[in-house]
Amino acid sequence: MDTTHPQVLPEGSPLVRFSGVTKCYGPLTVLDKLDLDIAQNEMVSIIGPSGSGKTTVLRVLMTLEKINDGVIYVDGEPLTHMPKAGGLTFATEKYLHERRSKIGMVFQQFNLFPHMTALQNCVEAPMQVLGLSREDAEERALNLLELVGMGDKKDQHPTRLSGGQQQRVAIARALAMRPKVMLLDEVTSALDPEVIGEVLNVIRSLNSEHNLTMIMVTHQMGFAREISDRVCFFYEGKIAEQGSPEQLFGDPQNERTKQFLHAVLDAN
Amino acid sequence: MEWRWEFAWEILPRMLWATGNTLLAAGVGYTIAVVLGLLLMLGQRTPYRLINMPVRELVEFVRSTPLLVQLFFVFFVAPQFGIKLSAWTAGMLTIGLHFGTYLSEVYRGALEGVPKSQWEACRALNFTTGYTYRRVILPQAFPIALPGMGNYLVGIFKDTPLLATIGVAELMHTANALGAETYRYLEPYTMVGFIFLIISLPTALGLRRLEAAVARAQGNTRH
Amino acid sequence: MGYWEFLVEYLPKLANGAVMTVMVMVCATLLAVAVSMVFGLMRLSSHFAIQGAATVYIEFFRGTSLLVQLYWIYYVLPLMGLTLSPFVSGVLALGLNFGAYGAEIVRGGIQAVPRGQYEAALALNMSPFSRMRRIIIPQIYTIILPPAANLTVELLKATALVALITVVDLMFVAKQINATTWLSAQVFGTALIIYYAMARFALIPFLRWLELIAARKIGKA
Amino acid sequence: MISSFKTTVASAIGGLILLSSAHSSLADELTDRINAGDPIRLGFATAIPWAYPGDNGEPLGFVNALTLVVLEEMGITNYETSVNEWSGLIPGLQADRYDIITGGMYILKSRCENINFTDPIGLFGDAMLVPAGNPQGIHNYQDVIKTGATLVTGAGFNTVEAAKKEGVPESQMMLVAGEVEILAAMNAGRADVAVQTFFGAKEHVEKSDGKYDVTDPADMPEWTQNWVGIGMRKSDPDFLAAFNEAMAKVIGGEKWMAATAPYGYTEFQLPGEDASTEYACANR
Repeated sequence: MDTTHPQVLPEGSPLVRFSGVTKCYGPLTVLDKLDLDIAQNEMVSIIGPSGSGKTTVLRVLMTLEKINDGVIYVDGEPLTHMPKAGGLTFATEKYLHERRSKIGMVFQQFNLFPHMTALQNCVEAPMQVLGLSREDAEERALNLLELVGMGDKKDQHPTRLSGGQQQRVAIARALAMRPKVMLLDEVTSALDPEVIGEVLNVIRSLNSEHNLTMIMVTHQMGFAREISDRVCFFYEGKIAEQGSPEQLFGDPQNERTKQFLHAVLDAN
Repeated sequence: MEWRWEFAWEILPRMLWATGNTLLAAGVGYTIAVVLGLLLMLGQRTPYRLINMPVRELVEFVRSTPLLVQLFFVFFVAPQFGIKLSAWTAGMLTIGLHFGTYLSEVYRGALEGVPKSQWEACRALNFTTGYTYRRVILPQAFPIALPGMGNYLVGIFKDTPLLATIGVAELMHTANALGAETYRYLEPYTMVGFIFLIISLPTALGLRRLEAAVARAQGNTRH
Repeated sequence: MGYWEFLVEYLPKLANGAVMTVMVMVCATLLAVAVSMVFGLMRLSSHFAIQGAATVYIEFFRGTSLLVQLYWIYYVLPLMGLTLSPFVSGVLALGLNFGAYGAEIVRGGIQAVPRGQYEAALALNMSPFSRMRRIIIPQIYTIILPPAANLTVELLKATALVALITVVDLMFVAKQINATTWLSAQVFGTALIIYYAMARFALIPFLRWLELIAARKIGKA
Repeated sequence: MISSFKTTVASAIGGLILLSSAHSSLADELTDRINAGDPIRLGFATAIPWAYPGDNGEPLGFVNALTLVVLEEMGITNYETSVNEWSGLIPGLQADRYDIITGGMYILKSRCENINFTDPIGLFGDAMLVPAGNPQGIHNYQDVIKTGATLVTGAGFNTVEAAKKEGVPESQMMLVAGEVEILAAMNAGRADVAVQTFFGAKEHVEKSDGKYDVTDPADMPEWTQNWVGIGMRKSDPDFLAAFNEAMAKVIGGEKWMAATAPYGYTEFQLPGEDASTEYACANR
């Protein structure tokens, strides 16, 4: 039972709030009392060395992993926990199921369903989870496939698609759920260099034209700088430094940030 | 001793009738194995140690001991505990359990063969567990399980002759009886061999085709 | 008769049978390994006749039942003038049958060695024979040992069939004790436990140890 | 020089061949082998009290016991045993896996076509093994047909032929591997009645503490009364003759009766003066 965290956040609070979130794998602490707010329509990039906990931020928010301590709020109400007798207790699967659709995620390895076509991949969840009719779900899916430039490949199975095409379908699949917040987990890391651009273009247009709230873990420093409202630099499970892209890339204050940026920018 | 065609021709009807029994035994035994295998697999996957440990041990034990000894055990021991089973029932249950343990491993391997990331994708799309199994995991696990399931279908067919030792009147039993009656073993045993070959070769070939067809239908030339 | 008295009286006899089971098992395994290697390599031959012969052999022995093969060797071969002792008949049937399955494992193992390894060996101008012996075969051990281990456990179980052709193995002794004492639960239960112990605590650890050695040789462990 | 050497060798080899063939024509192969000091191999199945193996494979049962008496009379004390399924006894003999069948086989026409039998060692009948009190009132094959009961017997037993001749439909018959499996099938309720030798049935009654009764062998058809002989290969007629000669000296004698008494064999089982294998082969 947790009574240190409120059962609801006051009106006007940010869309997503991490409040003292700790996540351990055995003896290893990957998130260490993390506090992080994401505002409506904000585009936040998370950067940092591997093992710094940046992907874990997305995985715990998607409820793929349970957290050990702290609370994550979405839309003013707790996500990882639920109210009980004046305090908070860990959420049941039923409670999670009622709220998880507010969040969408795109994976590094796409994770498309190989036995379904591109269209079926996008139709499945809206029909099953949101209860849309087939016509509505297909219309929505087709629009999104058009949006990501995959309309003509809607009847292809994933194995027939290139990595970039698969990732664009995966983006459409996540969007079809109309999530309040989109999580992008190193979406270009598994792609060949020549197709990275097509995926970035999709994200770029989503950001500029559709005003989505997005949290993006990325190694594409240039892209993060171009597109983000805010950039967080993670180090050892904590935010070592955050700020606007200009500030973080142009005038980093933290030693770790400087070292990291040197290393990756030199390599590029 | 020379091969006598007229003798072979004479015993052919009885051999064919017994072949029917062999196929029936294999079919019934396999059906039991498919269902039992599923139960054993689920038993091993439950989070309760009180269930999954004994089931795991049972599967290990049955898998590593000879079917022939198991048949004798059931045949001789069950009556001592007042369990009266016909030779057919005893045989079907034993062979079903034996191959059920194999199939439970096939199922387990197939489920584990579906990448963990598929589970995560389903969670990200907010599918329920039941729906995830039904629409995403099982359709992908099935083609993985199919070759193993096919192998054990042919396997159970080829192990049915062991049922002769406890008096199930299948093909081998009939060949034994014919040999004992006529003192001619060349024709009955050779015919048993060829009948097995004639049935198992096309079956194996058909199963390979089926695997390919399923893989194609799933748009899935597996990585 | 309590179980303890039963064990005191009959365990030595069952143990004698188990020794015969081990002998059948060892001889049959050696034969099966030889058969697997020969037919596995033949199966990969580019020569039509050699490959065809191997395919016929493998499909024949995998397509008919072991018990049928055993009875055929034991009862029918003598009619053609070749009488083999029960032990030799049993070892032969087991070795030939399991060799057919093993040949497919050997073939799969060789095919699983990456194409680049052949090409690299070719680029070093190695002869086909030394390509196989020096480069490919050492690499296949780690690939074929796990499935071969499963097959070996199956072979141990299959040795029980030789009791049906009068080889005095564990199963045969169990049947004999049952015939005179009717202590069926004790005798067949004990036989099952002995088979289980042989597989779980002797054969499988030994095979795992072999796998470990093979992995070490290739620097994977 | 050289050519004369060749001639010598050739004639020597020729002489050897002649010698050996001349030698082998003196007696059959088995006699030769026994004379050379090889052990005689006894083949039998597990059929208590007829013939069955002891813990170390030693030949027990009255057929084995009286065979050993005859062999001793012949001066043969060196023997080995081979324990088989009943239905494998004749093929095993033909495959030269052993030299004589001491399983206690009835001398039947179909068997005579495949192997030789010694003179009869006794006259025996079959009987039905039924649940205690014989609730269905089964005494012979006709009763089996009438009641529709399931009849169990052993594969390769004479009773299979007998039941068929008496008209028992195949659907009512269950064939198992041997005596042991017959009792198991009865215990498991897989069969209502078993048919086997009177001796075998009696043994089973004793083993089952009154769960079963054995019917009167006199209720069985007269023609199923059978003479038992020791089976031998057709290619060993000399050994057969020698065996018969030795047996004639000891049959019914003190040694014979003493050796078989522990298994329940009495003078009533003796074959009788006019019993002959030829008659049995022609009429059974």
